[in-house]
Amino acid sequence: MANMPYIAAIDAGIHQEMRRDPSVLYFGQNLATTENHEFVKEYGHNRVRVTPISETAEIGIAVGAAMAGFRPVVELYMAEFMLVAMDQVTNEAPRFRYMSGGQVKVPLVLKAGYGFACGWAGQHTGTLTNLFAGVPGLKVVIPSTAADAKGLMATSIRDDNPVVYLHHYLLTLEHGEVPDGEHLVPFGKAAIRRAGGDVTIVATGWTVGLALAAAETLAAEGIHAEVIDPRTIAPLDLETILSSVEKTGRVVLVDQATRHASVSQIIAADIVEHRFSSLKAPILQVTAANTTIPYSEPLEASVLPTAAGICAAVRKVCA
Amino acid sequence: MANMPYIAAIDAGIHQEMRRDPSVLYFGQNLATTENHEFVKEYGHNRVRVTPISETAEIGIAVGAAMAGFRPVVELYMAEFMLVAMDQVTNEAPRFRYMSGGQVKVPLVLKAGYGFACGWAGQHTGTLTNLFAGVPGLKVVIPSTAADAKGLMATSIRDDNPVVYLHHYLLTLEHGEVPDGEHLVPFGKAAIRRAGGDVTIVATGWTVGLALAAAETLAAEGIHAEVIDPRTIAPLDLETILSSVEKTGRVVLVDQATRHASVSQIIAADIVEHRFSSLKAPILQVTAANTTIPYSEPLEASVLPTAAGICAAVRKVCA
Amino acid sequence: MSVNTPNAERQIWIYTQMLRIRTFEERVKRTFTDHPGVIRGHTHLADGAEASIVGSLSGFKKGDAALATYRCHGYPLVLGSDPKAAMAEIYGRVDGLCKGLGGSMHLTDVAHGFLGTSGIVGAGIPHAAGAAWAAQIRGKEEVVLCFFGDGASKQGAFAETLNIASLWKLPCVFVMENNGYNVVTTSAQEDANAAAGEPLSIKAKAFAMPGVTVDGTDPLAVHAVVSEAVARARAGHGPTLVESKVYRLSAHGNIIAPPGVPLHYPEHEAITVFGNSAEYEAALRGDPVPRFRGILVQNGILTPEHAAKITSEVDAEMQAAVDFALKSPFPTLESALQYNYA
Amino acid sequence: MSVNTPNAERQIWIYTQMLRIRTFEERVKRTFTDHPGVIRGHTHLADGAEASIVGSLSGFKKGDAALATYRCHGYPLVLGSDPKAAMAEIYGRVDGLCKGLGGSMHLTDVAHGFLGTSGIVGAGIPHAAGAAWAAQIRGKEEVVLCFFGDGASKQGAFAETLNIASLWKLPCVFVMENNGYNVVTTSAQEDANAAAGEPLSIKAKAFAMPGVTVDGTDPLAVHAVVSEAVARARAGHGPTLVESKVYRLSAHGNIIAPPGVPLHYPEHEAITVFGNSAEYEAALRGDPVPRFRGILVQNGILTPEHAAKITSEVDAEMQAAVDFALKSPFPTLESALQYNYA
Ligand SMILES: Cc1ncc(C[n+]2csc(CCOP(=O)(O)OP(=O)(O)O)c2C)c(N)n1
Ligand SMILES: Cc1ncc(C[n+]2csc(CCOP(=O)(O)OP(=O)(O)O)c2C)c(N)n1
Ligand SMILES: [Mg+2]
Ligand SMILES: [Mg+2]
Repeated sequence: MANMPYIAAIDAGIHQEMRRDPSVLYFGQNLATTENHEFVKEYGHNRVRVTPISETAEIGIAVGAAMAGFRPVVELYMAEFMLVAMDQVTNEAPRFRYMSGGQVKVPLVLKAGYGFACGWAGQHTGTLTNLFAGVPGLKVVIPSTAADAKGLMATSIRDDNPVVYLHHYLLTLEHGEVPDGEHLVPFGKAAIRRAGGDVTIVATGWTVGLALAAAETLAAEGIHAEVIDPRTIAPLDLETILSSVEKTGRVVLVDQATRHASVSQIIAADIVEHRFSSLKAPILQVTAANTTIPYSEPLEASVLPTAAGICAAVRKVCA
Repeated sequence: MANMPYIAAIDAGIHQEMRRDPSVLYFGQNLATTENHEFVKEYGHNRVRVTPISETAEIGIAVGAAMAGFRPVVELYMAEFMLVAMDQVTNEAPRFRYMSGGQVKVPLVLKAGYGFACGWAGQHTGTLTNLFAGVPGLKVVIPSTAADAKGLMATSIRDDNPVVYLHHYLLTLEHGEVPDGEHLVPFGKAAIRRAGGDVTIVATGWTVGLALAAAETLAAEGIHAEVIDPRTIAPLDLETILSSVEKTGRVVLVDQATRHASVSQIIAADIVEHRFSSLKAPILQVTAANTTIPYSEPLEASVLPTAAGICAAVRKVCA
Repeated sequence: MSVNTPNAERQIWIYTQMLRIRTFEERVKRTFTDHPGVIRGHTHLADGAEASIVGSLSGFKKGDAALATYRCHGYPLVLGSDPKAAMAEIYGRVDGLCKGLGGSMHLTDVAHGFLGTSGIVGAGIPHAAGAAWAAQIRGKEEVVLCFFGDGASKQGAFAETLNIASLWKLPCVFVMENNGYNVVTTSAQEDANAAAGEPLSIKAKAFAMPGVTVDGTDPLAVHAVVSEAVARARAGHGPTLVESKVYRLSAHGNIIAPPGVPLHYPEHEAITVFGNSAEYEAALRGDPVPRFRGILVQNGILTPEHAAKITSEVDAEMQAAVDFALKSPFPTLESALQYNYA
Repeated sequence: MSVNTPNAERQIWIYTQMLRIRTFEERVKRTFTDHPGVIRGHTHLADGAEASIVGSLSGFKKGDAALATYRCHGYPLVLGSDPKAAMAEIYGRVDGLCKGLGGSMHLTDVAHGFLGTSGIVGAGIPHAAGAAWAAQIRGKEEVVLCFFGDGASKQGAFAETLNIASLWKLPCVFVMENNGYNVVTTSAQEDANAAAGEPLSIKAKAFAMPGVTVDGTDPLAVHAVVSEAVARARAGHGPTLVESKVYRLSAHGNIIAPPGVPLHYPEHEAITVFGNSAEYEAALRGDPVPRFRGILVQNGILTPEHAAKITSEVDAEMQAAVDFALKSPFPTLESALQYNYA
């Protein structure tokens, strides 16, 4: 175990796979521009390359290289930058295996940060998770801890399908214990971050911390929350969530996205179809306000989900 | 009233607004290539233009023209073609008013067909509604009748915000009575396509027809379904849906999209938060199977929602 | 003619492949009338472009790859795909190249180097570059041929990709099949170079890449230009943009209509939209398939008897493809859910 | 020098505007140390590009429009925006140009013709073309100036837009500020033309559009080139691509860090990444602001006393902007939800 920040753990995951598998490629903008770049030094320019600001070509090249037998990891920095290349992400990468009747596979990782709500204003702070969550053929990973950041990256690279790996920018410097050596975290297996029997809170990414803080506050009031972090939203570990709901009967879902663009609504809809009879109260969602993110600090804070908001929602469903 | 096909009604809506307002522009690929084109003849090449296959520029130009005082309507043909320009659709058009503190408005209409499940296979048959539904600043319109096709197009053009107008390709030749003269259908006002007290079915686009067929079958069994067509999904007329749920307590949601990419999940999540106490049964969703659309005819049919599937779901919630 | 002019046997091979594409696609087109409902969705024919396709692929080696667009019937036939499997795919049958899941717009035959086809304009261009990067890393002097239309060069993906391909010296040849139209729009209506009377290959200047324009109706001219580009790519000197000028002899595709409306191929847009029958008829007179046959006969490479024999063999081959495809069963419903994930 | 060389008074105006941009941005930069936490997110400075900005805008007329990128502080100051409001925006205050909702990357001042700024590379280029279409329809000989970086020319939006602008003869001037870098990547690492030693203005050939390269550190040279392009656009002859070569004298932007980490401007990437202080220092020696002042003094257009007076006036103006912005209150929380819909 080593204590390291989330951002270093992501790199550790990439290194782990690049060392064991020469077919793994790593490229994107503004990396590998000198011979001193740590990935260039270790893997060389054949496998590690800087690109122009050309996301459509970058991701499209990844698709082609993947079809031709490689495992590209594309560094995209911010999830919004994928929007100029959404066709490649959602209508090319995940379609080719299917449309070819299984002749090709398209193993690639699109690594992008999201949710950077700290003054980046209207175009750089989105929580775009749900754009990808419903696309057949695509997997979507959202690590919330350093250990998962490493293990899910490694699993993403080994997976034979296109994976959107969304790391949370606000967690960049959060430290955590990360297993040394080979570390893989399975897809489709939620983590129960805190056990509890009174209410189920599902949260992802940065909001996991808010949910845990809320759970701490609530515990002092005698409400014991179970906090579940799905870790991958496609595939989604509905089973773990539904088991918890069977036990608690009460649900609060937390999402940094705006409500109608949230993953929490996916989960709410699944719960009310599959465990209606367990439910004792409305399923409440604690999401961002329905707005573009404002630049000004107090405004930005006011439109995001908070631990206090989660507490209030939990108190409501537990009333 | 004139009886006309859906596709003609859309054009009628564009004509209505182009005649009354010289600031309305109409452009896109493969239109207006000769002087005989009906829009060119009436409005001239200043306002009606053919473009190259350049969706990013097309939509970006619409954003710029809108900020500069015009009301562009962009013909995009298929919703998938917006994917190459998603940044312009979701991160430019709906952001500029906000980020400028209200200095500009961006009135434009992105007209695109969707859901063309008749052998168009993996990349052209998507039901991409939910990609747009959750974006603050963007409105999303999905007419299911010829009358609405005209009236909602006219309202889209008059609206001062960017509007994604999604017409359903399978409805192209469906005829309907369309009001002559000025016709506007308000946003955020659902249509109750059939009244009923036993179960609420919410459906959009082509699936409205499936829902009505199912309702007919069910009526013969003594189950009276209320069929609601939201018509616009942003804004969403939750009120009408919730009122119906209060009455019926039972809900089936129909969507041509795959489940985790559906608008039905948005509605399910809203209902279970706001009318939990009215619910007597799980909310079931009838959606497409979680798959890229296959080319082969029987396979294609097998992965789409059907009237029989809706009946089965209704019988389940009414059991 | 250059040193690498194909010999007589190879020229006959080229002609035969051209005729195979033409005949295959005539059978596709006839299916709309002979067997209504059997082909659904949108089908795009390559008639008029056969010389360009075959000339481009005539230097293809094992290990090379080709990628194309929705207008993709011709390439795999040349590369060795079974026309039975190609037709079965277009008919949506289980014996299709893609098991009936892809259809006409998405023919793929990896075993024969035909890697994949996107129906989104321009989207396949970076895929080809990616495959070329793979080839570059493997270092076996393999090349990738990337086919796309003139209209596609106005999609951002084109410019983004050609810049990277040039910068990275990728072993890729970009073959733009300029058929003068993007659906019903002429090049001069949508391309600034075309409007200025310039060749579209001039776009290569924005990528510091060689750009060549060639008569795409002459298979030997295409062969000469593309094989030079291929040689350059194999030698590690990077990509070339080839503008191959052809004329599409059918409409863009069959009519677009919802279920219930019988599909068919309308007349060419030059006639239906622009009322310019003269243009279309001139193109028909220059039809590359009979023209190349004429040249071969004139040059004594092909006797009329040999030509007739090729015709009847090809006819039989394509009739067999239709017969096979019609008899092939539909895939099982379970297979609809089978290939979303690897 | 051409007939439209600005007269002495106008040259002093140009110099003053350059100094105003420089001084304003020095105050922005100092805010990170003087008032930690007051500026958040990502801020990009135009130091080194002042001559290009002012030279380009010196022929701006009422009714014209300009659009730029996230590196957008300079333009509105030249066009007449109040630096108080600009600084208040960068500080997230209610008196900001955009009421504190946009911030540094999205300065907008419609009343002064500064229509909007996108933070997404290349995305603003079609917006400018759209505004130019609007101008073309209005027919009042208005033009649109579109500013973007060298890196942006590798985004599909660039190619798509320039083709349409040329085809439609839009009254638009595309000013590419080539500062040699896209963040930490040099042009030769990401641009095939640059790698081949060609000017980036050669890209214009792919759009049948004139392309010119100009020394962007010389405001009179920029003025000459851009005003010719503007005249061409006003006359209805269409767009021009101007490559204006500058050197950015600060790092790409302030450091990127999560909340809690104090933000600051690191040294330029030439030094921190490439260890190339010589390059950076040469650029510093060519700093366009003191250089232009030197030329004006040398030419007798500006006396040292006049120059000093301008400096102190500009200092005072920008100090007042900081003072004002610091005192301006934060917007009310309600305003966060106010402008999503018109
Ligand atoms: C991004 C995108 N926009 C629009 C379309 C619709 N479309 C399909 S084919 C086509 C014309 C393409 O023209 P060209 O590239 O010249 O190829 P051709 O069909 O002439 O061979 C268009 C506009 C599409 N498939 N993808
Ligand atoms: C589509 C997109 N990709 C990546 C980025 C991240 N990014 C912001 S500025 C920048 C560099 C742009 O370089 P250039 O166009 O030369 O402008 P400069 O910053 O040098 O003025 C990058 C890569 C972005 N904002 N948008
Ligand atoms: Mg074409
Ligand atoms: Mg730059």
